[in-house]
Order: sequence, then C-alpha cells, then structure tokens
Amino acid sequence: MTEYHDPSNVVNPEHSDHHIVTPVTYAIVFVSLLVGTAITVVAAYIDLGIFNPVVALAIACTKAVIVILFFMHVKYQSKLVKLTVGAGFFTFLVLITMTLTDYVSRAWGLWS
Amino acid sequence: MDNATVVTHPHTHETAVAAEHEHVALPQHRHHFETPEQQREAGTFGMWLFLLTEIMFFGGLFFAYLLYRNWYNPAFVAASNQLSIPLGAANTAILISSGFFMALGVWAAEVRKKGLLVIFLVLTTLFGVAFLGIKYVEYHEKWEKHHIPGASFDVSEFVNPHAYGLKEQPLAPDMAQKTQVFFFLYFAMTGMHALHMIIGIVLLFWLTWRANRGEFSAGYVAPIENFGLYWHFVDIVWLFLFPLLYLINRHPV
Amino acid sequence: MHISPVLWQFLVKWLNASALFPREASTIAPYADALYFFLLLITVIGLTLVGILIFGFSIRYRKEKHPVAIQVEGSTLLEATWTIIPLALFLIVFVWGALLYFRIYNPPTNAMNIYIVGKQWMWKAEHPGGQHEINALHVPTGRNVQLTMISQDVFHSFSIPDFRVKREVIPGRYSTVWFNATTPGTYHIFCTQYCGTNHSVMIGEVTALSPDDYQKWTQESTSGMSLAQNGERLFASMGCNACHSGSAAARGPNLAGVYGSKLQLTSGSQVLVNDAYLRDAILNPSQHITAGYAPIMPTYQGQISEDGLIDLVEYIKSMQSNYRVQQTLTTSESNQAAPTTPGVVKP
Amino acid sequence: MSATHTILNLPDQRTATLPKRTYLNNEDGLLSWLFTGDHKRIAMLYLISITFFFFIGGAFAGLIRLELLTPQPDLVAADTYNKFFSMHGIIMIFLFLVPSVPATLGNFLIPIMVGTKDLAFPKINLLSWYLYWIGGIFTLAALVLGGVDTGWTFTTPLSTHYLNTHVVTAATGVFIIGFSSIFTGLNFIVTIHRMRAPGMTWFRMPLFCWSNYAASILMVLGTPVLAITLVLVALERLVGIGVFDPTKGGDPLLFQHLFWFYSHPAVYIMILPGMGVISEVISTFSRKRVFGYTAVAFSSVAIALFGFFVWAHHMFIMGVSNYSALVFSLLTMLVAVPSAIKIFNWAFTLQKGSITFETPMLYAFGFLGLFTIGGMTGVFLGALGMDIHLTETYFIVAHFHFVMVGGMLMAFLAGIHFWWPKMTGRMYPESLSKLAAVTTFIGFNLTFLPQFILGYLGMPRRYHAYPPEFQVLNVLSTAGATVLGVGYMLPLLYLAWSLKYGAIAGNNPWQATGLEWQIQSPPLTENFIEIPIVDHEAYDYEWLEHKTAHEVTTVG
Repeated sequence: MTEYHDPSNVVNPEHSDHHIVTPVTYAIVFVSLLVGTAITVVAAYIDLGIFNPVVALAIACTKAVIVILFFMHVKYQSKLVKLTVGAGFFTFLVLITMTLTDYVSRAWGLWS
Repeated sequence: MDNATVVTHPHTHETAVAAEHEHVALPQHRHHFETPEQQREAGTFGMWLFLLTEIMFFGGLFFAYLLYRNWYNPAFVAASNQLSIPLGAANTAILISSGFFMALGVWAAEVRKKGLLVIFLVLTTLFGVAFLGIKYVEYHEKWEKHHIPGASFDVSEFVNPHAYGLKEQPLAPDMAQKTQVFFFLYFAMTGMHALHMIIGIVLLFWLTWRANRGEFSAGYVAPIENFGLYWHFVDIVWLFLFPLLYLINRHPV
Repeated sequence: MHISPVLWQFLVKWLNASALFPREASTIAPYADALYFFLLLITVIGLTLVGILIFGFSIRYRKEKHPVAIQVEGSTLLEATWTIIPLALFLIVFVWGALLYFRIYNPPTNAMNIYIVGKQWMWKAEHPGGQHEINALHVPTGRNVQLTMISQDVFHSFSIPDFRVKREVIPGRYSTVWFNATTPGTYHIFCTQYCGTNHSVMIGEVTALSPDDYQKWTQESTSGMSLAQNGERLFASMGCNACHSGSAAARGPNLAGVYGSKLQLTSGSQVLVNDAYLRDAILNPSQHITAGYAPIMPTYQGQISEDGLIDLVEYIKSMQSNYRVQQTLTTSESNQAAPTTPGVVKP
Repeated sequence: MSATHTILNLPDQRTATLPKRTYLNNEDGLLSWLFTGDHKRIAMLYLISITFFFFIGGAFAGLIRLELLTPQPDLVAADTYNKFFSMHGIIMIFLFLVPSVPATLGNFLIPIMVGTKDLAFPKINLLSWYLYWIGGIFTLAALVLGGVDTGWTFTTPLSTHYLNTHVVTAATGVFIIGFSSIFTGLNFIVTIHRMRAPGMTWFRMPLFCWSNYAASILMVLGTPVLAITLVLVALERLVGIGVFDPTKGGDPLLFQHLFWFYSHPAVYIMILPGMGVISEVISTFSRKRVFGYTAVAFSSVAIALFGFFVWAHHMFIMGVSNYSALVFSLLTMLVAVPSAIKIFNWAFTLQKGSITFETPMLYAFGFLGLFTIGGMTGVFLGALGMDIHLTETYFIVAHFHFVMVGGMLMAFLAGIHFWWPKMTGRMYPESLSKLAAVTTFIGFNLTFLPQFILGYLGMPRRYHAYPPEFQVLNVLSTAGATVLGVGYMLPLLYLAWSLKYGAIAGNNPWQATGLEWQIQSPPLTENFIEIPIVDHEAYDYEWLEHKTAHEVTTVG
C-alpha cells in the first residue's frame, strides 16, 4: 500500500462502494415505518405500567435504526461512517448517563 | 484535470452507472480532490459529522426533558394529554412520507432520471409544508388556550379540569405550575425541529430549481444525497418527539 | 542603602501585615493542609524530575557535544513506568481527597445548627435562639457547628478559608457544611461564587468565642424570640394550624415529632424527614403527600420568605406535642397570642 | 553519517531566494483574500483576527491587574470591573484560545502535513472565518453597548434573572463562534480521514495532526451542547420559562451540567493542539524522533475520550450528589495520566538527541515546565476534599492560567516562530525573539505563582476589592503582568518587522522532516506540484539526510 498510488482510497478499509438502494427497499421501509407508528399509538392506549415509555422508546429506536440503515444508506456505507454514527449516539449516552449519576444519587440516604 | 492521469485502480464497481461516472471529469469536481470518488466520500462523511453535532444539539433538550419528566410526572401527563394524538400521528405519517419521497429522490438522481427527481423533490417539499401547516394549527390552539409559557400562561385547566369538560385528575396548584415546564420543552423541542424543517424546505426549493436545470442528473448527486441525510435526520428527531411528547400515559387512568 | 527610613518602615509594616499561609483555626484545617503538603510534595518532585531530565539532556546532548542524534524508538518499560507511577499517585490522591471530602461534608450528629441565608449581597445568620446577624457569625470554639444554608436569589458560596470549609449556597435547596473552631479570633467569610455587581462586598467575619464568651454573647444579643417561637407565630398566622392540628379528624398530618422520622408517602416510597424535606413540603406539597391524606394543601411558593421558612422548619423540628397548636386554635386572636418584642427583625 | 549533514550547514538558506509564485502573491487585492478558498490564506486571516482579539482581551487583563494593585475599589466601579473580567474571559476563551492553534497553524499545516492541496471543504473553512467574525462582532457589540457582566460562565440564575446587561447579545456571539469552531473541527476530521496522500498512513502522520484530530472530535461533539445551553439561557431571559429557574421548578444545576459538558472538553480543545506543536518543535530541535510516537498519539485520543467524562469536577461544591462527585473525581485522576505520559515522552525525546536552542525550543521548554505545574495543580483541584478549599479562589485562576497561558500560549508562540519561515518565507530575528521568550517566561511566573499562594490564603476570584493582607502578592502579580505584557508586545513588533526585513528562510531552515518543509516557503497555492508519495515514517531524520545528500549530488 505504501508504494501504491491509491487516490480513491479503494484499498483503504475506510472506503466502501457507492451502492444504489432500490425503490422496492424504500417502499418496504416506508410501510414498516407506518406500521411502527400505528403500533406505537395503539400501545400508548394499553396500560403497561412502567413499560409504556419503554415500549414507545423501543419502537422509536427501531424506526430510527431503520431510517438510518436504509434511508440514510448507512448499511451500505464504510465502517468509518458506521463508527461516526455510533460515536454520536455514544456521546449522547455519555451526556445522559453521567448527568444522571448526579440526579439519581442525590436522594440516596433519604429514600429507602 | 489531475484525475485524468490517475492510475486506474483494479477495483470494479457493481453497477455500470457508478463505474461510468468514475471516469467522467465532472464540472463539479473540485481541484483539491484527486478523484470524484474521494470528493463524494468526503462529502458524505462531512455531512455525517455535521449530523453528529445535531444529535448533541438536540441531546441537551432531550436530557432536560428526561429530567423534568421524572421530577414532575403528573404535570407532564396532564399537559401531554392536551396534545392531539390524531394530529401528531398524522404528522408522523406525513413526515415519514416526506422522507420516503426524499429517499426516492436520491434514487432518481442516482439513476439519472431528471423528471422523476424533480417530482420527488416537489412531493418532499409538499409533505414538509403540510407538516408545518398542521404544526401551525397545533401551536395556534395552544395560543388560544394560554398554554404558551410566559406571562400569560394559564394553569386553571389543570387545576380544575372538570370545569373545562376534561376527564383528567385535577392537579394540585404547585404541580399544575409545572405544566409550564412541559409546554416550554414542547415548544423548544418542536420549535427547534420546525426550524430545521423550515431550513430544509428553503434548501429544497433551491435544490429543486437546480435539479430542474439538470444539474443532478449527470452523475453528480452529492448535494441531493447529503440533503437527504439532513432531511432523514430531521425525521428521526420527530420519530422520538412524537412518543415522548404526545404519548405519555395515554391509557385511561 | 540610602532607602529613606519612612519608606523602609512602610515596607516592613506592609510585609509584616501580609499573609503567606492561612491560619489553621478549625479541626478540619490540619487534615486539609496535610493533603495540601502531600500534593505540593509530589508536584515539587515531579517538577524537579522533569527539570533534571530537560536540563540534564540539554547539557549532555547539546549539539556541540553530541553532534549526531541517535534514533531511539521508545521503551515500553519506561513508558509503563511513567504511566503506572503517576496513576498510582493520582489514585492515592483520589482516595485521600475523597476521605477529606466526606469529613468536611458529613456533619456529625451532635452538631448545633445555625441557619445562613445568602442574598445579593449579604449574609444573614439566624441562630436557633433568635439571634440575627448580618455579615457576621458568632460561634463557640470546641463545638461542632453545622450551617444549613440557602440562597434567596442566585448561587453564592460560603467560604471560611481559615477553617478550610466552603460550600455553595444554592437557591431553592438547603446545603450544609460543618466545622469545629479551635482558636478564638475573627476570620474572614467570603462569598466565592460570582453573584453580581457587589460580589466583592459580600464578605463578613466569623467570630469564634470561647464557650463562656459565647454564652455571654447569646444572652446579650438575643432578639427575645427564638426561631421556633417566630415559627409558631407564622404557623398560626398562615393558618397552618387549621389542618395540622394534630387531632384525629384533621385534614393534614400530625406534625409533632415528625422531624427525623421516616414517613410513608402516597407514592409508596419512604422518606426521611429532615430540614430539606420540610421546606420542600411547604413549597411543593403535592410531591410529598403523606399516605392517607388528600393533596389539598396549597403551595406557599412566593408567599413566604426563606427566613420565614427557616422559622417554620425550626418550629416543626421543635414540636413535641400538639398542645400549643390546639391552644392557639381555640384562642380567637391567635395572632396576638405570641409576644412581640421590639427590635425583632421580621422579614 | 558525519557532522556535515547537520543543521549547521543550513545548505539552502545561504543561497535561498524568495520563490516567484507563492500563495501570498498568487492573486492580488483585498477581495482575493476575502473570497479565498485557500487554507493558507484563511489561516493568515485567522492569525490577524485572533491577534486582534488577543490584544483586546489582554488589555482587559491589564486593567484587571491594575485595579487589583490596591485593596480598595479605586480604579473603576464594581460593575465595570465585573464587565472587564467577563469580557476578558469571553474574548480570551472563545475568540482566542479555542481557535488559536487549530484555526491558524492547523489550517495552514494540516493539509500540507497529510499531503493534500487543501482542506476537504474550502468554502466551509472560509464560512468558519466569517462566522468567527460575526460572533466576534456580536461580542464587541455587547462590549460597546455597555458590556456584559456574567463572567464567561453565564451562570444561571444570575445571568437569566438578575442582570440587566447585554447577556443575550454576548450569548448570541458565543453561539455563532461555536459554529465557526465546529466547522473548523469538521473540516480537519474529514481531511485527515479522507485526504491523506498515498502512503501517508495514520502512524506516519506528524503528531500535530493527531492532536488536532483529537481536538476536532471534541469540537464537533461538545460545542453543540454549549449552543443549546445558550439558546436555553437566552429563552429563559427573554420569555422566562423556567428550565433553570428554581422558583418555577427548574434546576439551576442542569445548566451547570450542560455548560460544563462542553466547557470542560473545551479545555482540551485549547490545550491539545498546543501539545501537537510541542511534539513537532522538540523533535526537530533535538533531531530525533519523538520518544514513543504511538504512546503520544494515543494519549491525545485518550485525553479527547476521557475529556467527556469529567465535567462535573467543576461542580464538586455546587450541590452535585456526593456519590456522583466520587465518580467524577476518580475519572479526573485518570485523565491526568495521559498528560503525564506526554510530558515524560517529550523529556525523553531529548535523550541522545543533538539539541539546539532556537526560539521555538525555548518556548517549548517553557511549556514543559509551566504545563507540569498547571497539570499537577489540576490534580489538587480534582481531589475532592482539596477542591473544597481551593475552588473559586485565585488558586483556580492560577491553575488555568498555567495551563492556558503557560501551556497553550507558549505552545502557540513556539508554533508561530517555528512555522513563521514557512508561512512568510522569512526568518524572525533570533536574538530578539529569545529575549521575548525569556521575558514571557519570567513575567508569567511572576504573575501567576503569587496567585497560587493567594488562592490557598482564600482570596476569592472575581473580587473587585480584597482584604489588605493580600496586597503584597497582588502587587507582585501586577508587576509580573507588566513584564508579561512586554513579552507579548515584542513578537508582535519584530514579527511584523521581519515580514519585510527578515532574512530569507529557504525551504527548510530547521532541517525538519515534515512534508511542509519539503516544499517551497511560502508554499504555492496548491501546496504541491504533484501529490507526494510518502515512503518514510514521521520524524525520520535519516531519510531527510539521504534526501538532502541526493539533492546535492543531482544539483552539483
């Protein structure tokens, strides 16, 4: 690789090919997103206790992952882009969890 | 152009279309990239990094929501129930459709179908505008009910719901005040989202105009692709906002 | 030296009056200083080490002496050394610092309590006996003193450098700090959190008195009404006694002896009743409904000052029976029932 | 190998002439600068801009020190003083330190170092400079309209409910500068990932690229959180909605969490690029590969990663839970380790080298000493119990000035001197610049060492007046600030002088190995006539010698 002139980075592991997603795939994704929306509305009317928000968030995450993978072509992208997307959500989780360490533990010792 | 002298690499592309544009010196190819391929990948990667900043931007708001929802759950439940699920669900469907047409638009650009591309972009725009229209109706209702945080915010509907014909549990006055926090977060989050939509729609007009001139039907699709990423990201934000804001504890108490 | 005697005298005085190291005037100070000197020591050692390396190599391998560089890739052993040794030192510092932190922020149970209210730009100290002070604080030596502090407006920070204690004074929430003064004398109180225009005049003096002097001071400066007495009057005038009468049919829970107990809430959780809980239950009652009672208590947010809240909290803390509550209820003019003393500063 | 091949010869410098065509004279006219896409020109625009703001911020620092000469509040009124230190903080942090090395040296050098013609997005790079100025103008407007006195931390509820100064204007300014910073970082990341020359693998990149890459990650991921926080502050102020207002149920600590989530990583945004400069300088003037290249490279990334986990150590006494404070203190101790690794690696780079003491090297030595003190005093503040006494006093002021001014500014000046020949084609005057380096070092220590003592005595920061027993140390500090001011004025003067009268530098006056030294100085607009193929490791001085010898034979 050192001697080889590789301007397009094709032998670079960070590279991936340009993949064209077909309308059929898009249509399947579209329908599944609509179904997901319907399920989440229906689930909201069923009493699941503390699982209501869990279910709602699980569906929302699934939908988001589908959009990211197919509409946003991440499934067909290089490892670099996948890593980038992962890094974004990782940092978001750092923000949430590390801040929560404060809020959750503030009342420790007061509540039993 | 320097890419004319580039040694062709042994790699072959799966689709003829992609392989074809590989060897064409595009007018949009900028001098400091060695190949259009490199330029395209740099563009996509750059766009993703920008979306990363957007994740963190909304991330702050999402955390504020998470915190206050836990602290003031009854207020959040009561205030959330004032939002209209039919409108919210309709808006979700509309936004998904808009995203679907955007995705089709990217496809149309990649297979170089100018007519289809323009049609899809127009449809994307129309659905985007429809979303904002419904959002306006919802905002207007909040305005009339004095549910906009600030000096004129009115909590009487939550303290005494039966007088307003609502089947809610009445909230204690101190808790009712906290509905203002919910509505602020509602307006901040959906407002920030709507702002992104408006920016997107302005860009869509510009892109449609350029697409109509045939700029994106000769193998140069980066602007359409990257705008698509932005538009889908805005969709994703809404996919979370809808359940979080509209669907807190909807089941009959 | 032809330095003028006047100038010389001035210089000597100036230098004598200046401080280089703070006094150690509390039981915590030696602990803090010990860690400080340990940290200084490792800083000096580290700095010396880096200095020796840089100057040593610079002299030994300067170009005149060592014209051709010898390339060295690195050394895993050396790098492991300067990863692990600093890490170990820092972990020691962490543990030591954490122990000190808990020593400063965990008040002992037998501490006497003084309330501090911070506002732009002054400190108000309220002693349980009813002594009110502004920008001053009198404490006895040799006793554990806990400060329960709250801010009326913005963040302030209550700092007594000679005691090595400091804590942020937060709007809307009690924070506590404690100390045990060892030496009689006066010490600075600073507000160390930037709090607006006159931040730098939000200073005061803490006077540590020997127990006898302190006793004298408390008697001389009392306002005639303790905090609890003020609280009792407020309790009646705000109508709290109407519901919290302690009788079986009362609409509000019995408050006698509630302080320090564990309370069962309607939300199902148990909570320890402390100062912070009492304050919050007055301002945001619906989040703290005792099991078995309806959420009918109105909020007192904005209707009662922090000083008033302190009075109420102190009163509820001191309540052992409901006898006086019921007494005031039966007296029609309950407001005048409590004695009023001239000179009492009421918010 | 013989001594004839060492830096002593400076073979190309004696006969050097300025190249006819450079990026500086490629196009003429002001507009060709204002609409340029050339990363080198944008770097120069940034250099002029940040120098401008540095001296404004410096003027405020001077006024602050002047006021503190006496214990009495006698020079200015209290609120004026508060506006001074607020402006000093906002300008120095957001308009100078954050863009200092990345936007000037990074912009200029990263594309050349990785062997490409420009940054990935030249137009976004230019946009970043314009955003910087729009933000700068908002900040200046806040200043001219009457100032802002929140401190650079915009602490709520003070900033939202209790001040009637131009908080929103200043916040808007910082918000916009944030985007400028994001775009710079984004450009660096894409360039380093996507535009490296053939053969330029990750571990052949100069460490300057690594550290800027790490800083860029922090910029991209951290800055937006500051942006949304400032939006919330502005909304709270304008509409009064209560997310940070305790009387309405908000939590003022939430602001602190969100603010420090950016502002702690921001410290690493400021210092990491400076560390990159130091790696280059020390390697070049000891003619030796950086000791433990991989460790130094990874420690930059480790700092960037850990940097996101430690922010609450700014809030130990502010009412975070004790348990949370424990976690954050422990993580703080961990983030100190990579910095320690770097210090020792730099020191050992000198070992068995062939060391010369040009001005950049003097600044780098200054950096090593001052950054060691700055870093170690950071450990004081990361230790929970010690932090209680030290935080919010002059100790903390001294600590971050040791890191930011003693560390970052020293590194920045080292870098400016080091690459000045490359940027302008001319040498700076050596003896004068050595004098400046020594003056800066002495002035700096005189200014900030007394502040450590003041801090342990308990003198609070941001105090307009103070008890008289603190005066001696404050007088020392002010005296030092005067010396420091001279130390900073000198480079401004002689560097400007050298633009016209400096000796012509030639391509590689330091005989350094980076790609930027293998091209003409000042470089061509497109940097390279043809894209280089990299076949050697970073800091390979033997490769350089072979290359030079080869050139001599072919020419001769």
